Amino acid sequence: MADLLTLYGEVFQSRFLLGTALYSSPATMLDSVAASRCEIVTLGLRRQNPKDRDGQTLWSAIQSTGKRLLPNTAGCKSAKEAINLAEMSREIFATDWIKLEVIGDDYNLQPCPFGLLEAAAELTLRGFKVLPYCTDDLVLCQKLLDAGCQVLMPWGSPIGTGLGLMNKYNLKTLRERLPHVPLIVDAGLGAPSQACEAMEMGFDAVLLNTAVAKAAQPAVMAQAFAAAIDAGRSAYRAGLMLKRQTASPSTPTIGQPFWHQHPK
Amino acid sequence: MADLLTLYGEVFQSRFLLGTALYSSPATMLDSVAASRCEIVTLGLRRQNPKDRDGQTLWSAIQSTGKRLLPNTAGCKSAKEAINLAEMSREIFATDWIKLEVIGDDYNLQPCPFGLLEAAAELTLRGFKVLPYCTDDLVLCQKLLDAGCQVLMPWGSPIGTGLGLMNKYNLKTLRERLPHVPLIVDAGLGAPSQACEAMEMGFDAVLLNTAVAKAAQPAVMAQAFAAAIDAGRSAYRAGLMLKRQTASPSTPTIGQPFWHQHPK
Amino acid sequence: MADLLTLYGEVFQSRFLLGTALYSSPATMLDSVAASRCEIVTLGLRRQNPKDRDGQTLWSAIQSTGKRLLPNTAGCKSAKEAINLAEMSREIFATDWIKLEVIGDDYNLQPCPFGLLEAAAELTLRGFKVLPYCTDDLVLCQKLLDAGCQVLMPWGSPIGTGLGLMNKYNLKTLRERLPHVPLIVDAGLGAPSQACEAMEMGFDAVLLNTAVAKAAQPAVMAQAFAAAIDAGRSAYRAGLMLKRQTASPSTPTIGQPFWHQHPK
Amino acid sequence: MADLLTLYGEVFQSRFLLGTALYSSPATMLDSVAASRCEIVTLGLRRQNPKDRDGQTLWSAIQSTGKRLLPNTAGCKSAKEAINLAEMSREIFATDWIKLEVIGDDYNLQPCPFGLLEAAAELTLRGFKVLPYCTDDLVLCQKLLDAGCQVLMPWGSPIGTGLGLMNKYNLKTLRERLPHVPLIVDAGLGAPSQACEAMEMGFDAVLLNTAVAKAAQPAVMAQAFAAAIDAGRSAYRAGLMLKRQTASPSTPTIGQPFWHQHPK
Amino acid sequence: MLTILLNNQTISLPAGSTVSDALNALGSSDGPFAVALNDEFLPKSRYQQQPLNDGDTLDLVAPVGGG
Amino acid sequence: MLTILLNNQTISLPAGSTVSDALNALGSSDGPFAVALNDEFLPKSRYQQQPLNDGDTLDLVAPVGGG
Amino acid sequence: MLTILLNNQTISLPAGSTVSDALNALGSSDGPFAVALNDEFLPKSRYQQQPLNDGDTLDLVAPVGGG
Amino acid sequence: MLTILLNNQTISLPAGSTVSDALNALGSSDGPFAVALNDEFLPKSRYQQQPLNDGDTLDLVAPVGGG
Repeated sequence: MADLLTLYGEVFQSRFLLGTALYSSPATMLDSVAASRCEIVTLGLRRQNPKDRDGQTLWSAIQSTGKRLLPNTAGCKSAKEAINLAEMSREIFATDWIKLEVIGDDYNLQPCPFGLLEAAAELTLRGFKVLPYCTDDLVLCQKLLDAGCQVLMPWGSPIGTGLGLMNKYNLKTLRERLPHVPLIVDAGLGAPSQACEAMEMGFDAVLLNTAVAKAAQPAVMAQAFAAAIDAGRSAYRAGLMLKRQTASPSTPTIGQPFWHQHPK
Repeated sequence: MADLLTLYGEVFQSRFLLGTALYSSPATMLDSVAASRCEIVTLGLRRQNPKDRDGQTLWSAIQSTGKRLLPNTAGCKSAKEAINLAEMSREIFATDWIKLEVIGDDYNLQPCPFGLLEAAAELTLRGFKVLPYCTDDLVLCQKLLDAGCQVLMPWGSPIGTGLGLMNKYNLKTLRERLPHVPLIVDAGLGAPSQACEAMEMGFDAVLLNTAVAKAAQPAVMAQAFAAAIDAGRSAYRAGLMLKRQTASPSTPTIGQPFWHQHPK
Repeated sequence: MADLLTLYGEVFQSRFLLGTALYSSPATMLDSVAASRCEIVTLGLRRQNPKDRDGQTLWSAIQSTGKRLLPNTAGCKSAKEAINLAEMSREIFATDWIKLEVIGDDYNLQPCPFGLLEAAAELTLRGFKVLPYCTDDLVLCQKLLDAGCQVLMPWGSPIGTGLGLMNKYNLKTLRERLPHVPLIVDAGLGAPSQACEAMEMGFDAVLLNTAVAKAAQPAVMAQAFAAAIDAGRSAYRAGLMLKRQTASPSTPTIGQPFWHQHPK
Repeated sequence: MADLLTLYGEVFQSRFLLGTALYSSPATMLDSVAASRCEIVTLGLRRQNPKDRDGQTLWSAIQSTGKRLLPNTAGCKSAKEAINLAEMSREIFATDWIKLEVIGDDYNLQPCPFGLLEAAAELTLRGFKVLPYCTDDLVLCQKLLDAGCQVLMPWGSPIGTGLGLMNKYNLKTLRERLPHVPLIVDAGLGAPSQACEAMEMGFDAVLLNTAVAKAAQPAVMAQAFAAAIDAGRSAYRAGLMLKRQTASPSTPTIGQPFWHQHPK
Repeated sequence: MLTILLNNQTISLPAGSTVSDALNALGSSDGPFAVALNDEFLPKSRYQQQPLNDGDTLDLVAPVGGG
Repeated sequence: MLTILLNNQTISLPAGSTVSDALNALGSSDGPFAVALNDEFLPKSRYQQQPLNDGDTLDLVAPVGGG
Repeated sequence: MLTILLNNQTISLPAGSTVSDALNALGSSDGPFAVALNDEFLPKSRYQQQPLNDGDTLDLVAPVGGG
Repeated sequence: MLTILLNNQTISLPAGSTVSDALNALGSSDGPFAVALNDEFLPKSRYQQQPLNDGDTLDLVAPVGGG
């Protein structure tokens, strides 16, 4: 029986969402997207003269993948900015999906709990399907659900750091307390082992960009993340062994040779 | 170009060595071995009446896999015991490969550096190809190489604990200082993410048993480990991004809308 | 020159704030407060018949210490509850200091960022000196400062767990980004080494209760925390050595005996 | 009742052993030794013309402290070198105590298990009281005890790194399995919180040098370590609270105001 | 007669009772305590004038150990 | 004449110009883009009627790679 | 008669028995197994000539799953 | 004449010199130091009798700070 990911009613086989920024060329981006086997790609909007060739080329490349688009509101610092950029996204990309980012600090680029919640509520009212980039704060997450979000995307660590799962306690708490909500770890992952562990913990999917785009060989890294995410998901479903503090032999101890009870 | 593992002159595509103990049935063991895509399986010797049916059945099952056999000396507490058990293995299995275990403590089942080195030296003289189960102690590892071992198998953590890579500092040191020696992390791994990380650190392969055999679904877990090991290897070769302490945006900041320098 | 802690214009020598709950007896509480050398104690308000003897006894004991009182709003789940309990505190204890707690979740007992900020703003307007029990979220912390708080009390980990400093990245970020704000690590500390590390990281003080009250010998533990907090503060001021990845001898290597350059 | 440390029949109040190298001046060393309240100092031997003024000055300074001397065999790479340097120490310092170092690797400066055991056995036969600088390997530690050592000094991490307690699993195992042996954590500690934690884990004492000598203010740091070591010891004896995974309120929940069961 | 909920206990008082009356009925007119009426803080200065209505909730809190 | 700020660049247009006029002046009447006028999203359907005032800000955004 | 310890079980054999005799008595002359006599490996080629002495220990091992 | 290596420095002494002679030549007959001859500890009591041979190595160590 297939193990599928459902987000806002759409069904996906892949649990890997990939960003399209920071690649050395559109061709490398395309190779990486293909190697990742992802079905959803993120992208953004920036001021450009629409006739700008570079922008057009990348956009054509992204379109050519045929993947589901998940536009973001990266860099927005207030609910108002994010709401307006989301509206612009909807018009351009003809999708009501939005990766909602409201940044609260210029240095750690963390989500602003306040602006994020305000924007999520308003966009939900306007018919958007909001996938908020949020912290691992359980209360914020619960309020985002109350505001109508059906998917949450808590950070692992700050964007672009590669520090992985910074606060496993909070992440485990989210998973335990929100067992039926699709939870996607977004941001901060730097290595496939980290993505694998997130999946072993029961997260539903992983979104990343820098760790692939900034690898020495991005497409190979994309494929590695894809395999590690699958592995982590399988392991979660297959039931990990329990950790023990004391050793326990694998090879049986019964019948160990050379141990004698000599006859008296 | 293929990325192959060479151990004592033999070439392998898989970097996953799997144990054959602790499964609920021979059939489960066979399914797990198949799902793991391993090319080497470990097994042991214990006192048995050769007519014993159970032993025969498992042995036939293991033979039927056609995998390369790596017999162990599990449970031996002295060099003498291990040497004699190795000789018995060579006669039965017609192979001079031996996973050399000399246990120094009944509770943590750790390698005894002294007995291990003594046995490794003697077995090498007798023509064995010794793969020693050792600690992560660099000096011990160097002496095992001096004694003729061409492969080393440092522990991640005590057998059967699932605690993973207990001392990453020592493991990194081994990898850096012994760049050309095949290093296989053996024992203590409990989750695919841990195996993946070992491979990302540059280890050549992973050997485990309990984490697969004691999973709720062993064959699925075997496949998950196989994928995670491949992923970690690919990531190592693809060049992981560098970790950073501060955030860095993925989506470009140039052209961010709504930031205005108003005309005066 | 004295190294003093200034909170809302009051000056303290001790950097240890101690709670008064969970002790096996008022006498044990008094011994612990004395051993801690603290100058500030926290306490709470609960429904009681004022004639209740137990309550009176503990309150008399707390009064007898002569310490500065820091009443809390523990257990409040909304800004409104916390504001009203703060008003009741101010009337009873004749102090405008309040440890502001607005709990957002019944299980992890974490601060609610939204209710906390709302209450902090209102209480500041009403003339309170608010010491908010908050998460390690930088944006929340900045908004609490904007609302008028002059001291912040981020959690180490959930109340009563003893898990220590759960998210060192976030805590370091707070310290770096808010260099002039008194920051008190509040909640989750279970061992003096954790309190010591918080102080080494540059936090200004530590507030705890369970780790002392639930120790086998509370007064001894209080003294241990006091010493560890002093040690951590001294170490912070004395300038910790830099960590290195590679070894470096302490005893000089020049003049090592037995190394010869034999004459030719 | 006093909590004293007994090493080879000698009784000490302090659980802090301090090294005398790497200070910017003899005066700074003396200030640090005084501030540390230590009763044992380590020192070494190097090729010198005995008329050398610098050496004489430092030696006079060390002598002037009146502390118990613990000479080391730092830098020795073989049992033979260490044995001969120990003999030279005994003649010069008129003590049969020796901090035995046999280094197995020039880069991580780790103990050589083989040379160390050989030297420890021989020196014990010659009447020395051997305090071996060893790894955290349980089997090595047991063999050192079998060879006659009555005190063990496992490393925290490589000398001079400040990385702290690198392998807590192994250190805990040592403490549990050798409950009656004085165990001194030696090397690698960089901060008082690390020393405090070692003591909380039940280690008997701490030996360090670089973290004090290389602090910006060595004497202040020495005092900080002394306080942290005392704190950790007290906490160990006072019985640390148990860690919990879930929160638990300190302020009582009974009598929480504003929770109503309205009459119907 | 009016019925109020005092610290989650139902008590009955004569019609026209004030908060002071309720406290006196309880025998709690002094000591370290504070009061909230219908979840709003009520300063001590207002106990005497503040009439109670049927169904009012009164919280009476006093110091306890706290963290 | 009126002066607006288009993507942070000052441009001048004839008085009475609409958003459409501004876009035409830029040569950008088609392609994947969207517009905000004075920081509020402006749907494509309104470009033709929407007059511009002196000092208006116009944001014109188009797709880029994003994370 | 001589008594040996075979896999920690005491068994009795006629005086002058060899390792082969002991294995035959057990009915175990073929199959995947190996033998140690008094804790020293004994190659198959020597089973027939190797005499047993009273008090000898014989280990007979066969394959099991292993980690 | 004989040549020895003292603390890795080559020095020449008259034939028949003892360790004492070498130390005297160095001006180091007292103070806190100890000696190894050819990598073996030489107790103070033997300095006077111990002859030196050509090519001997002599280590002279004194206290330094240590960790």
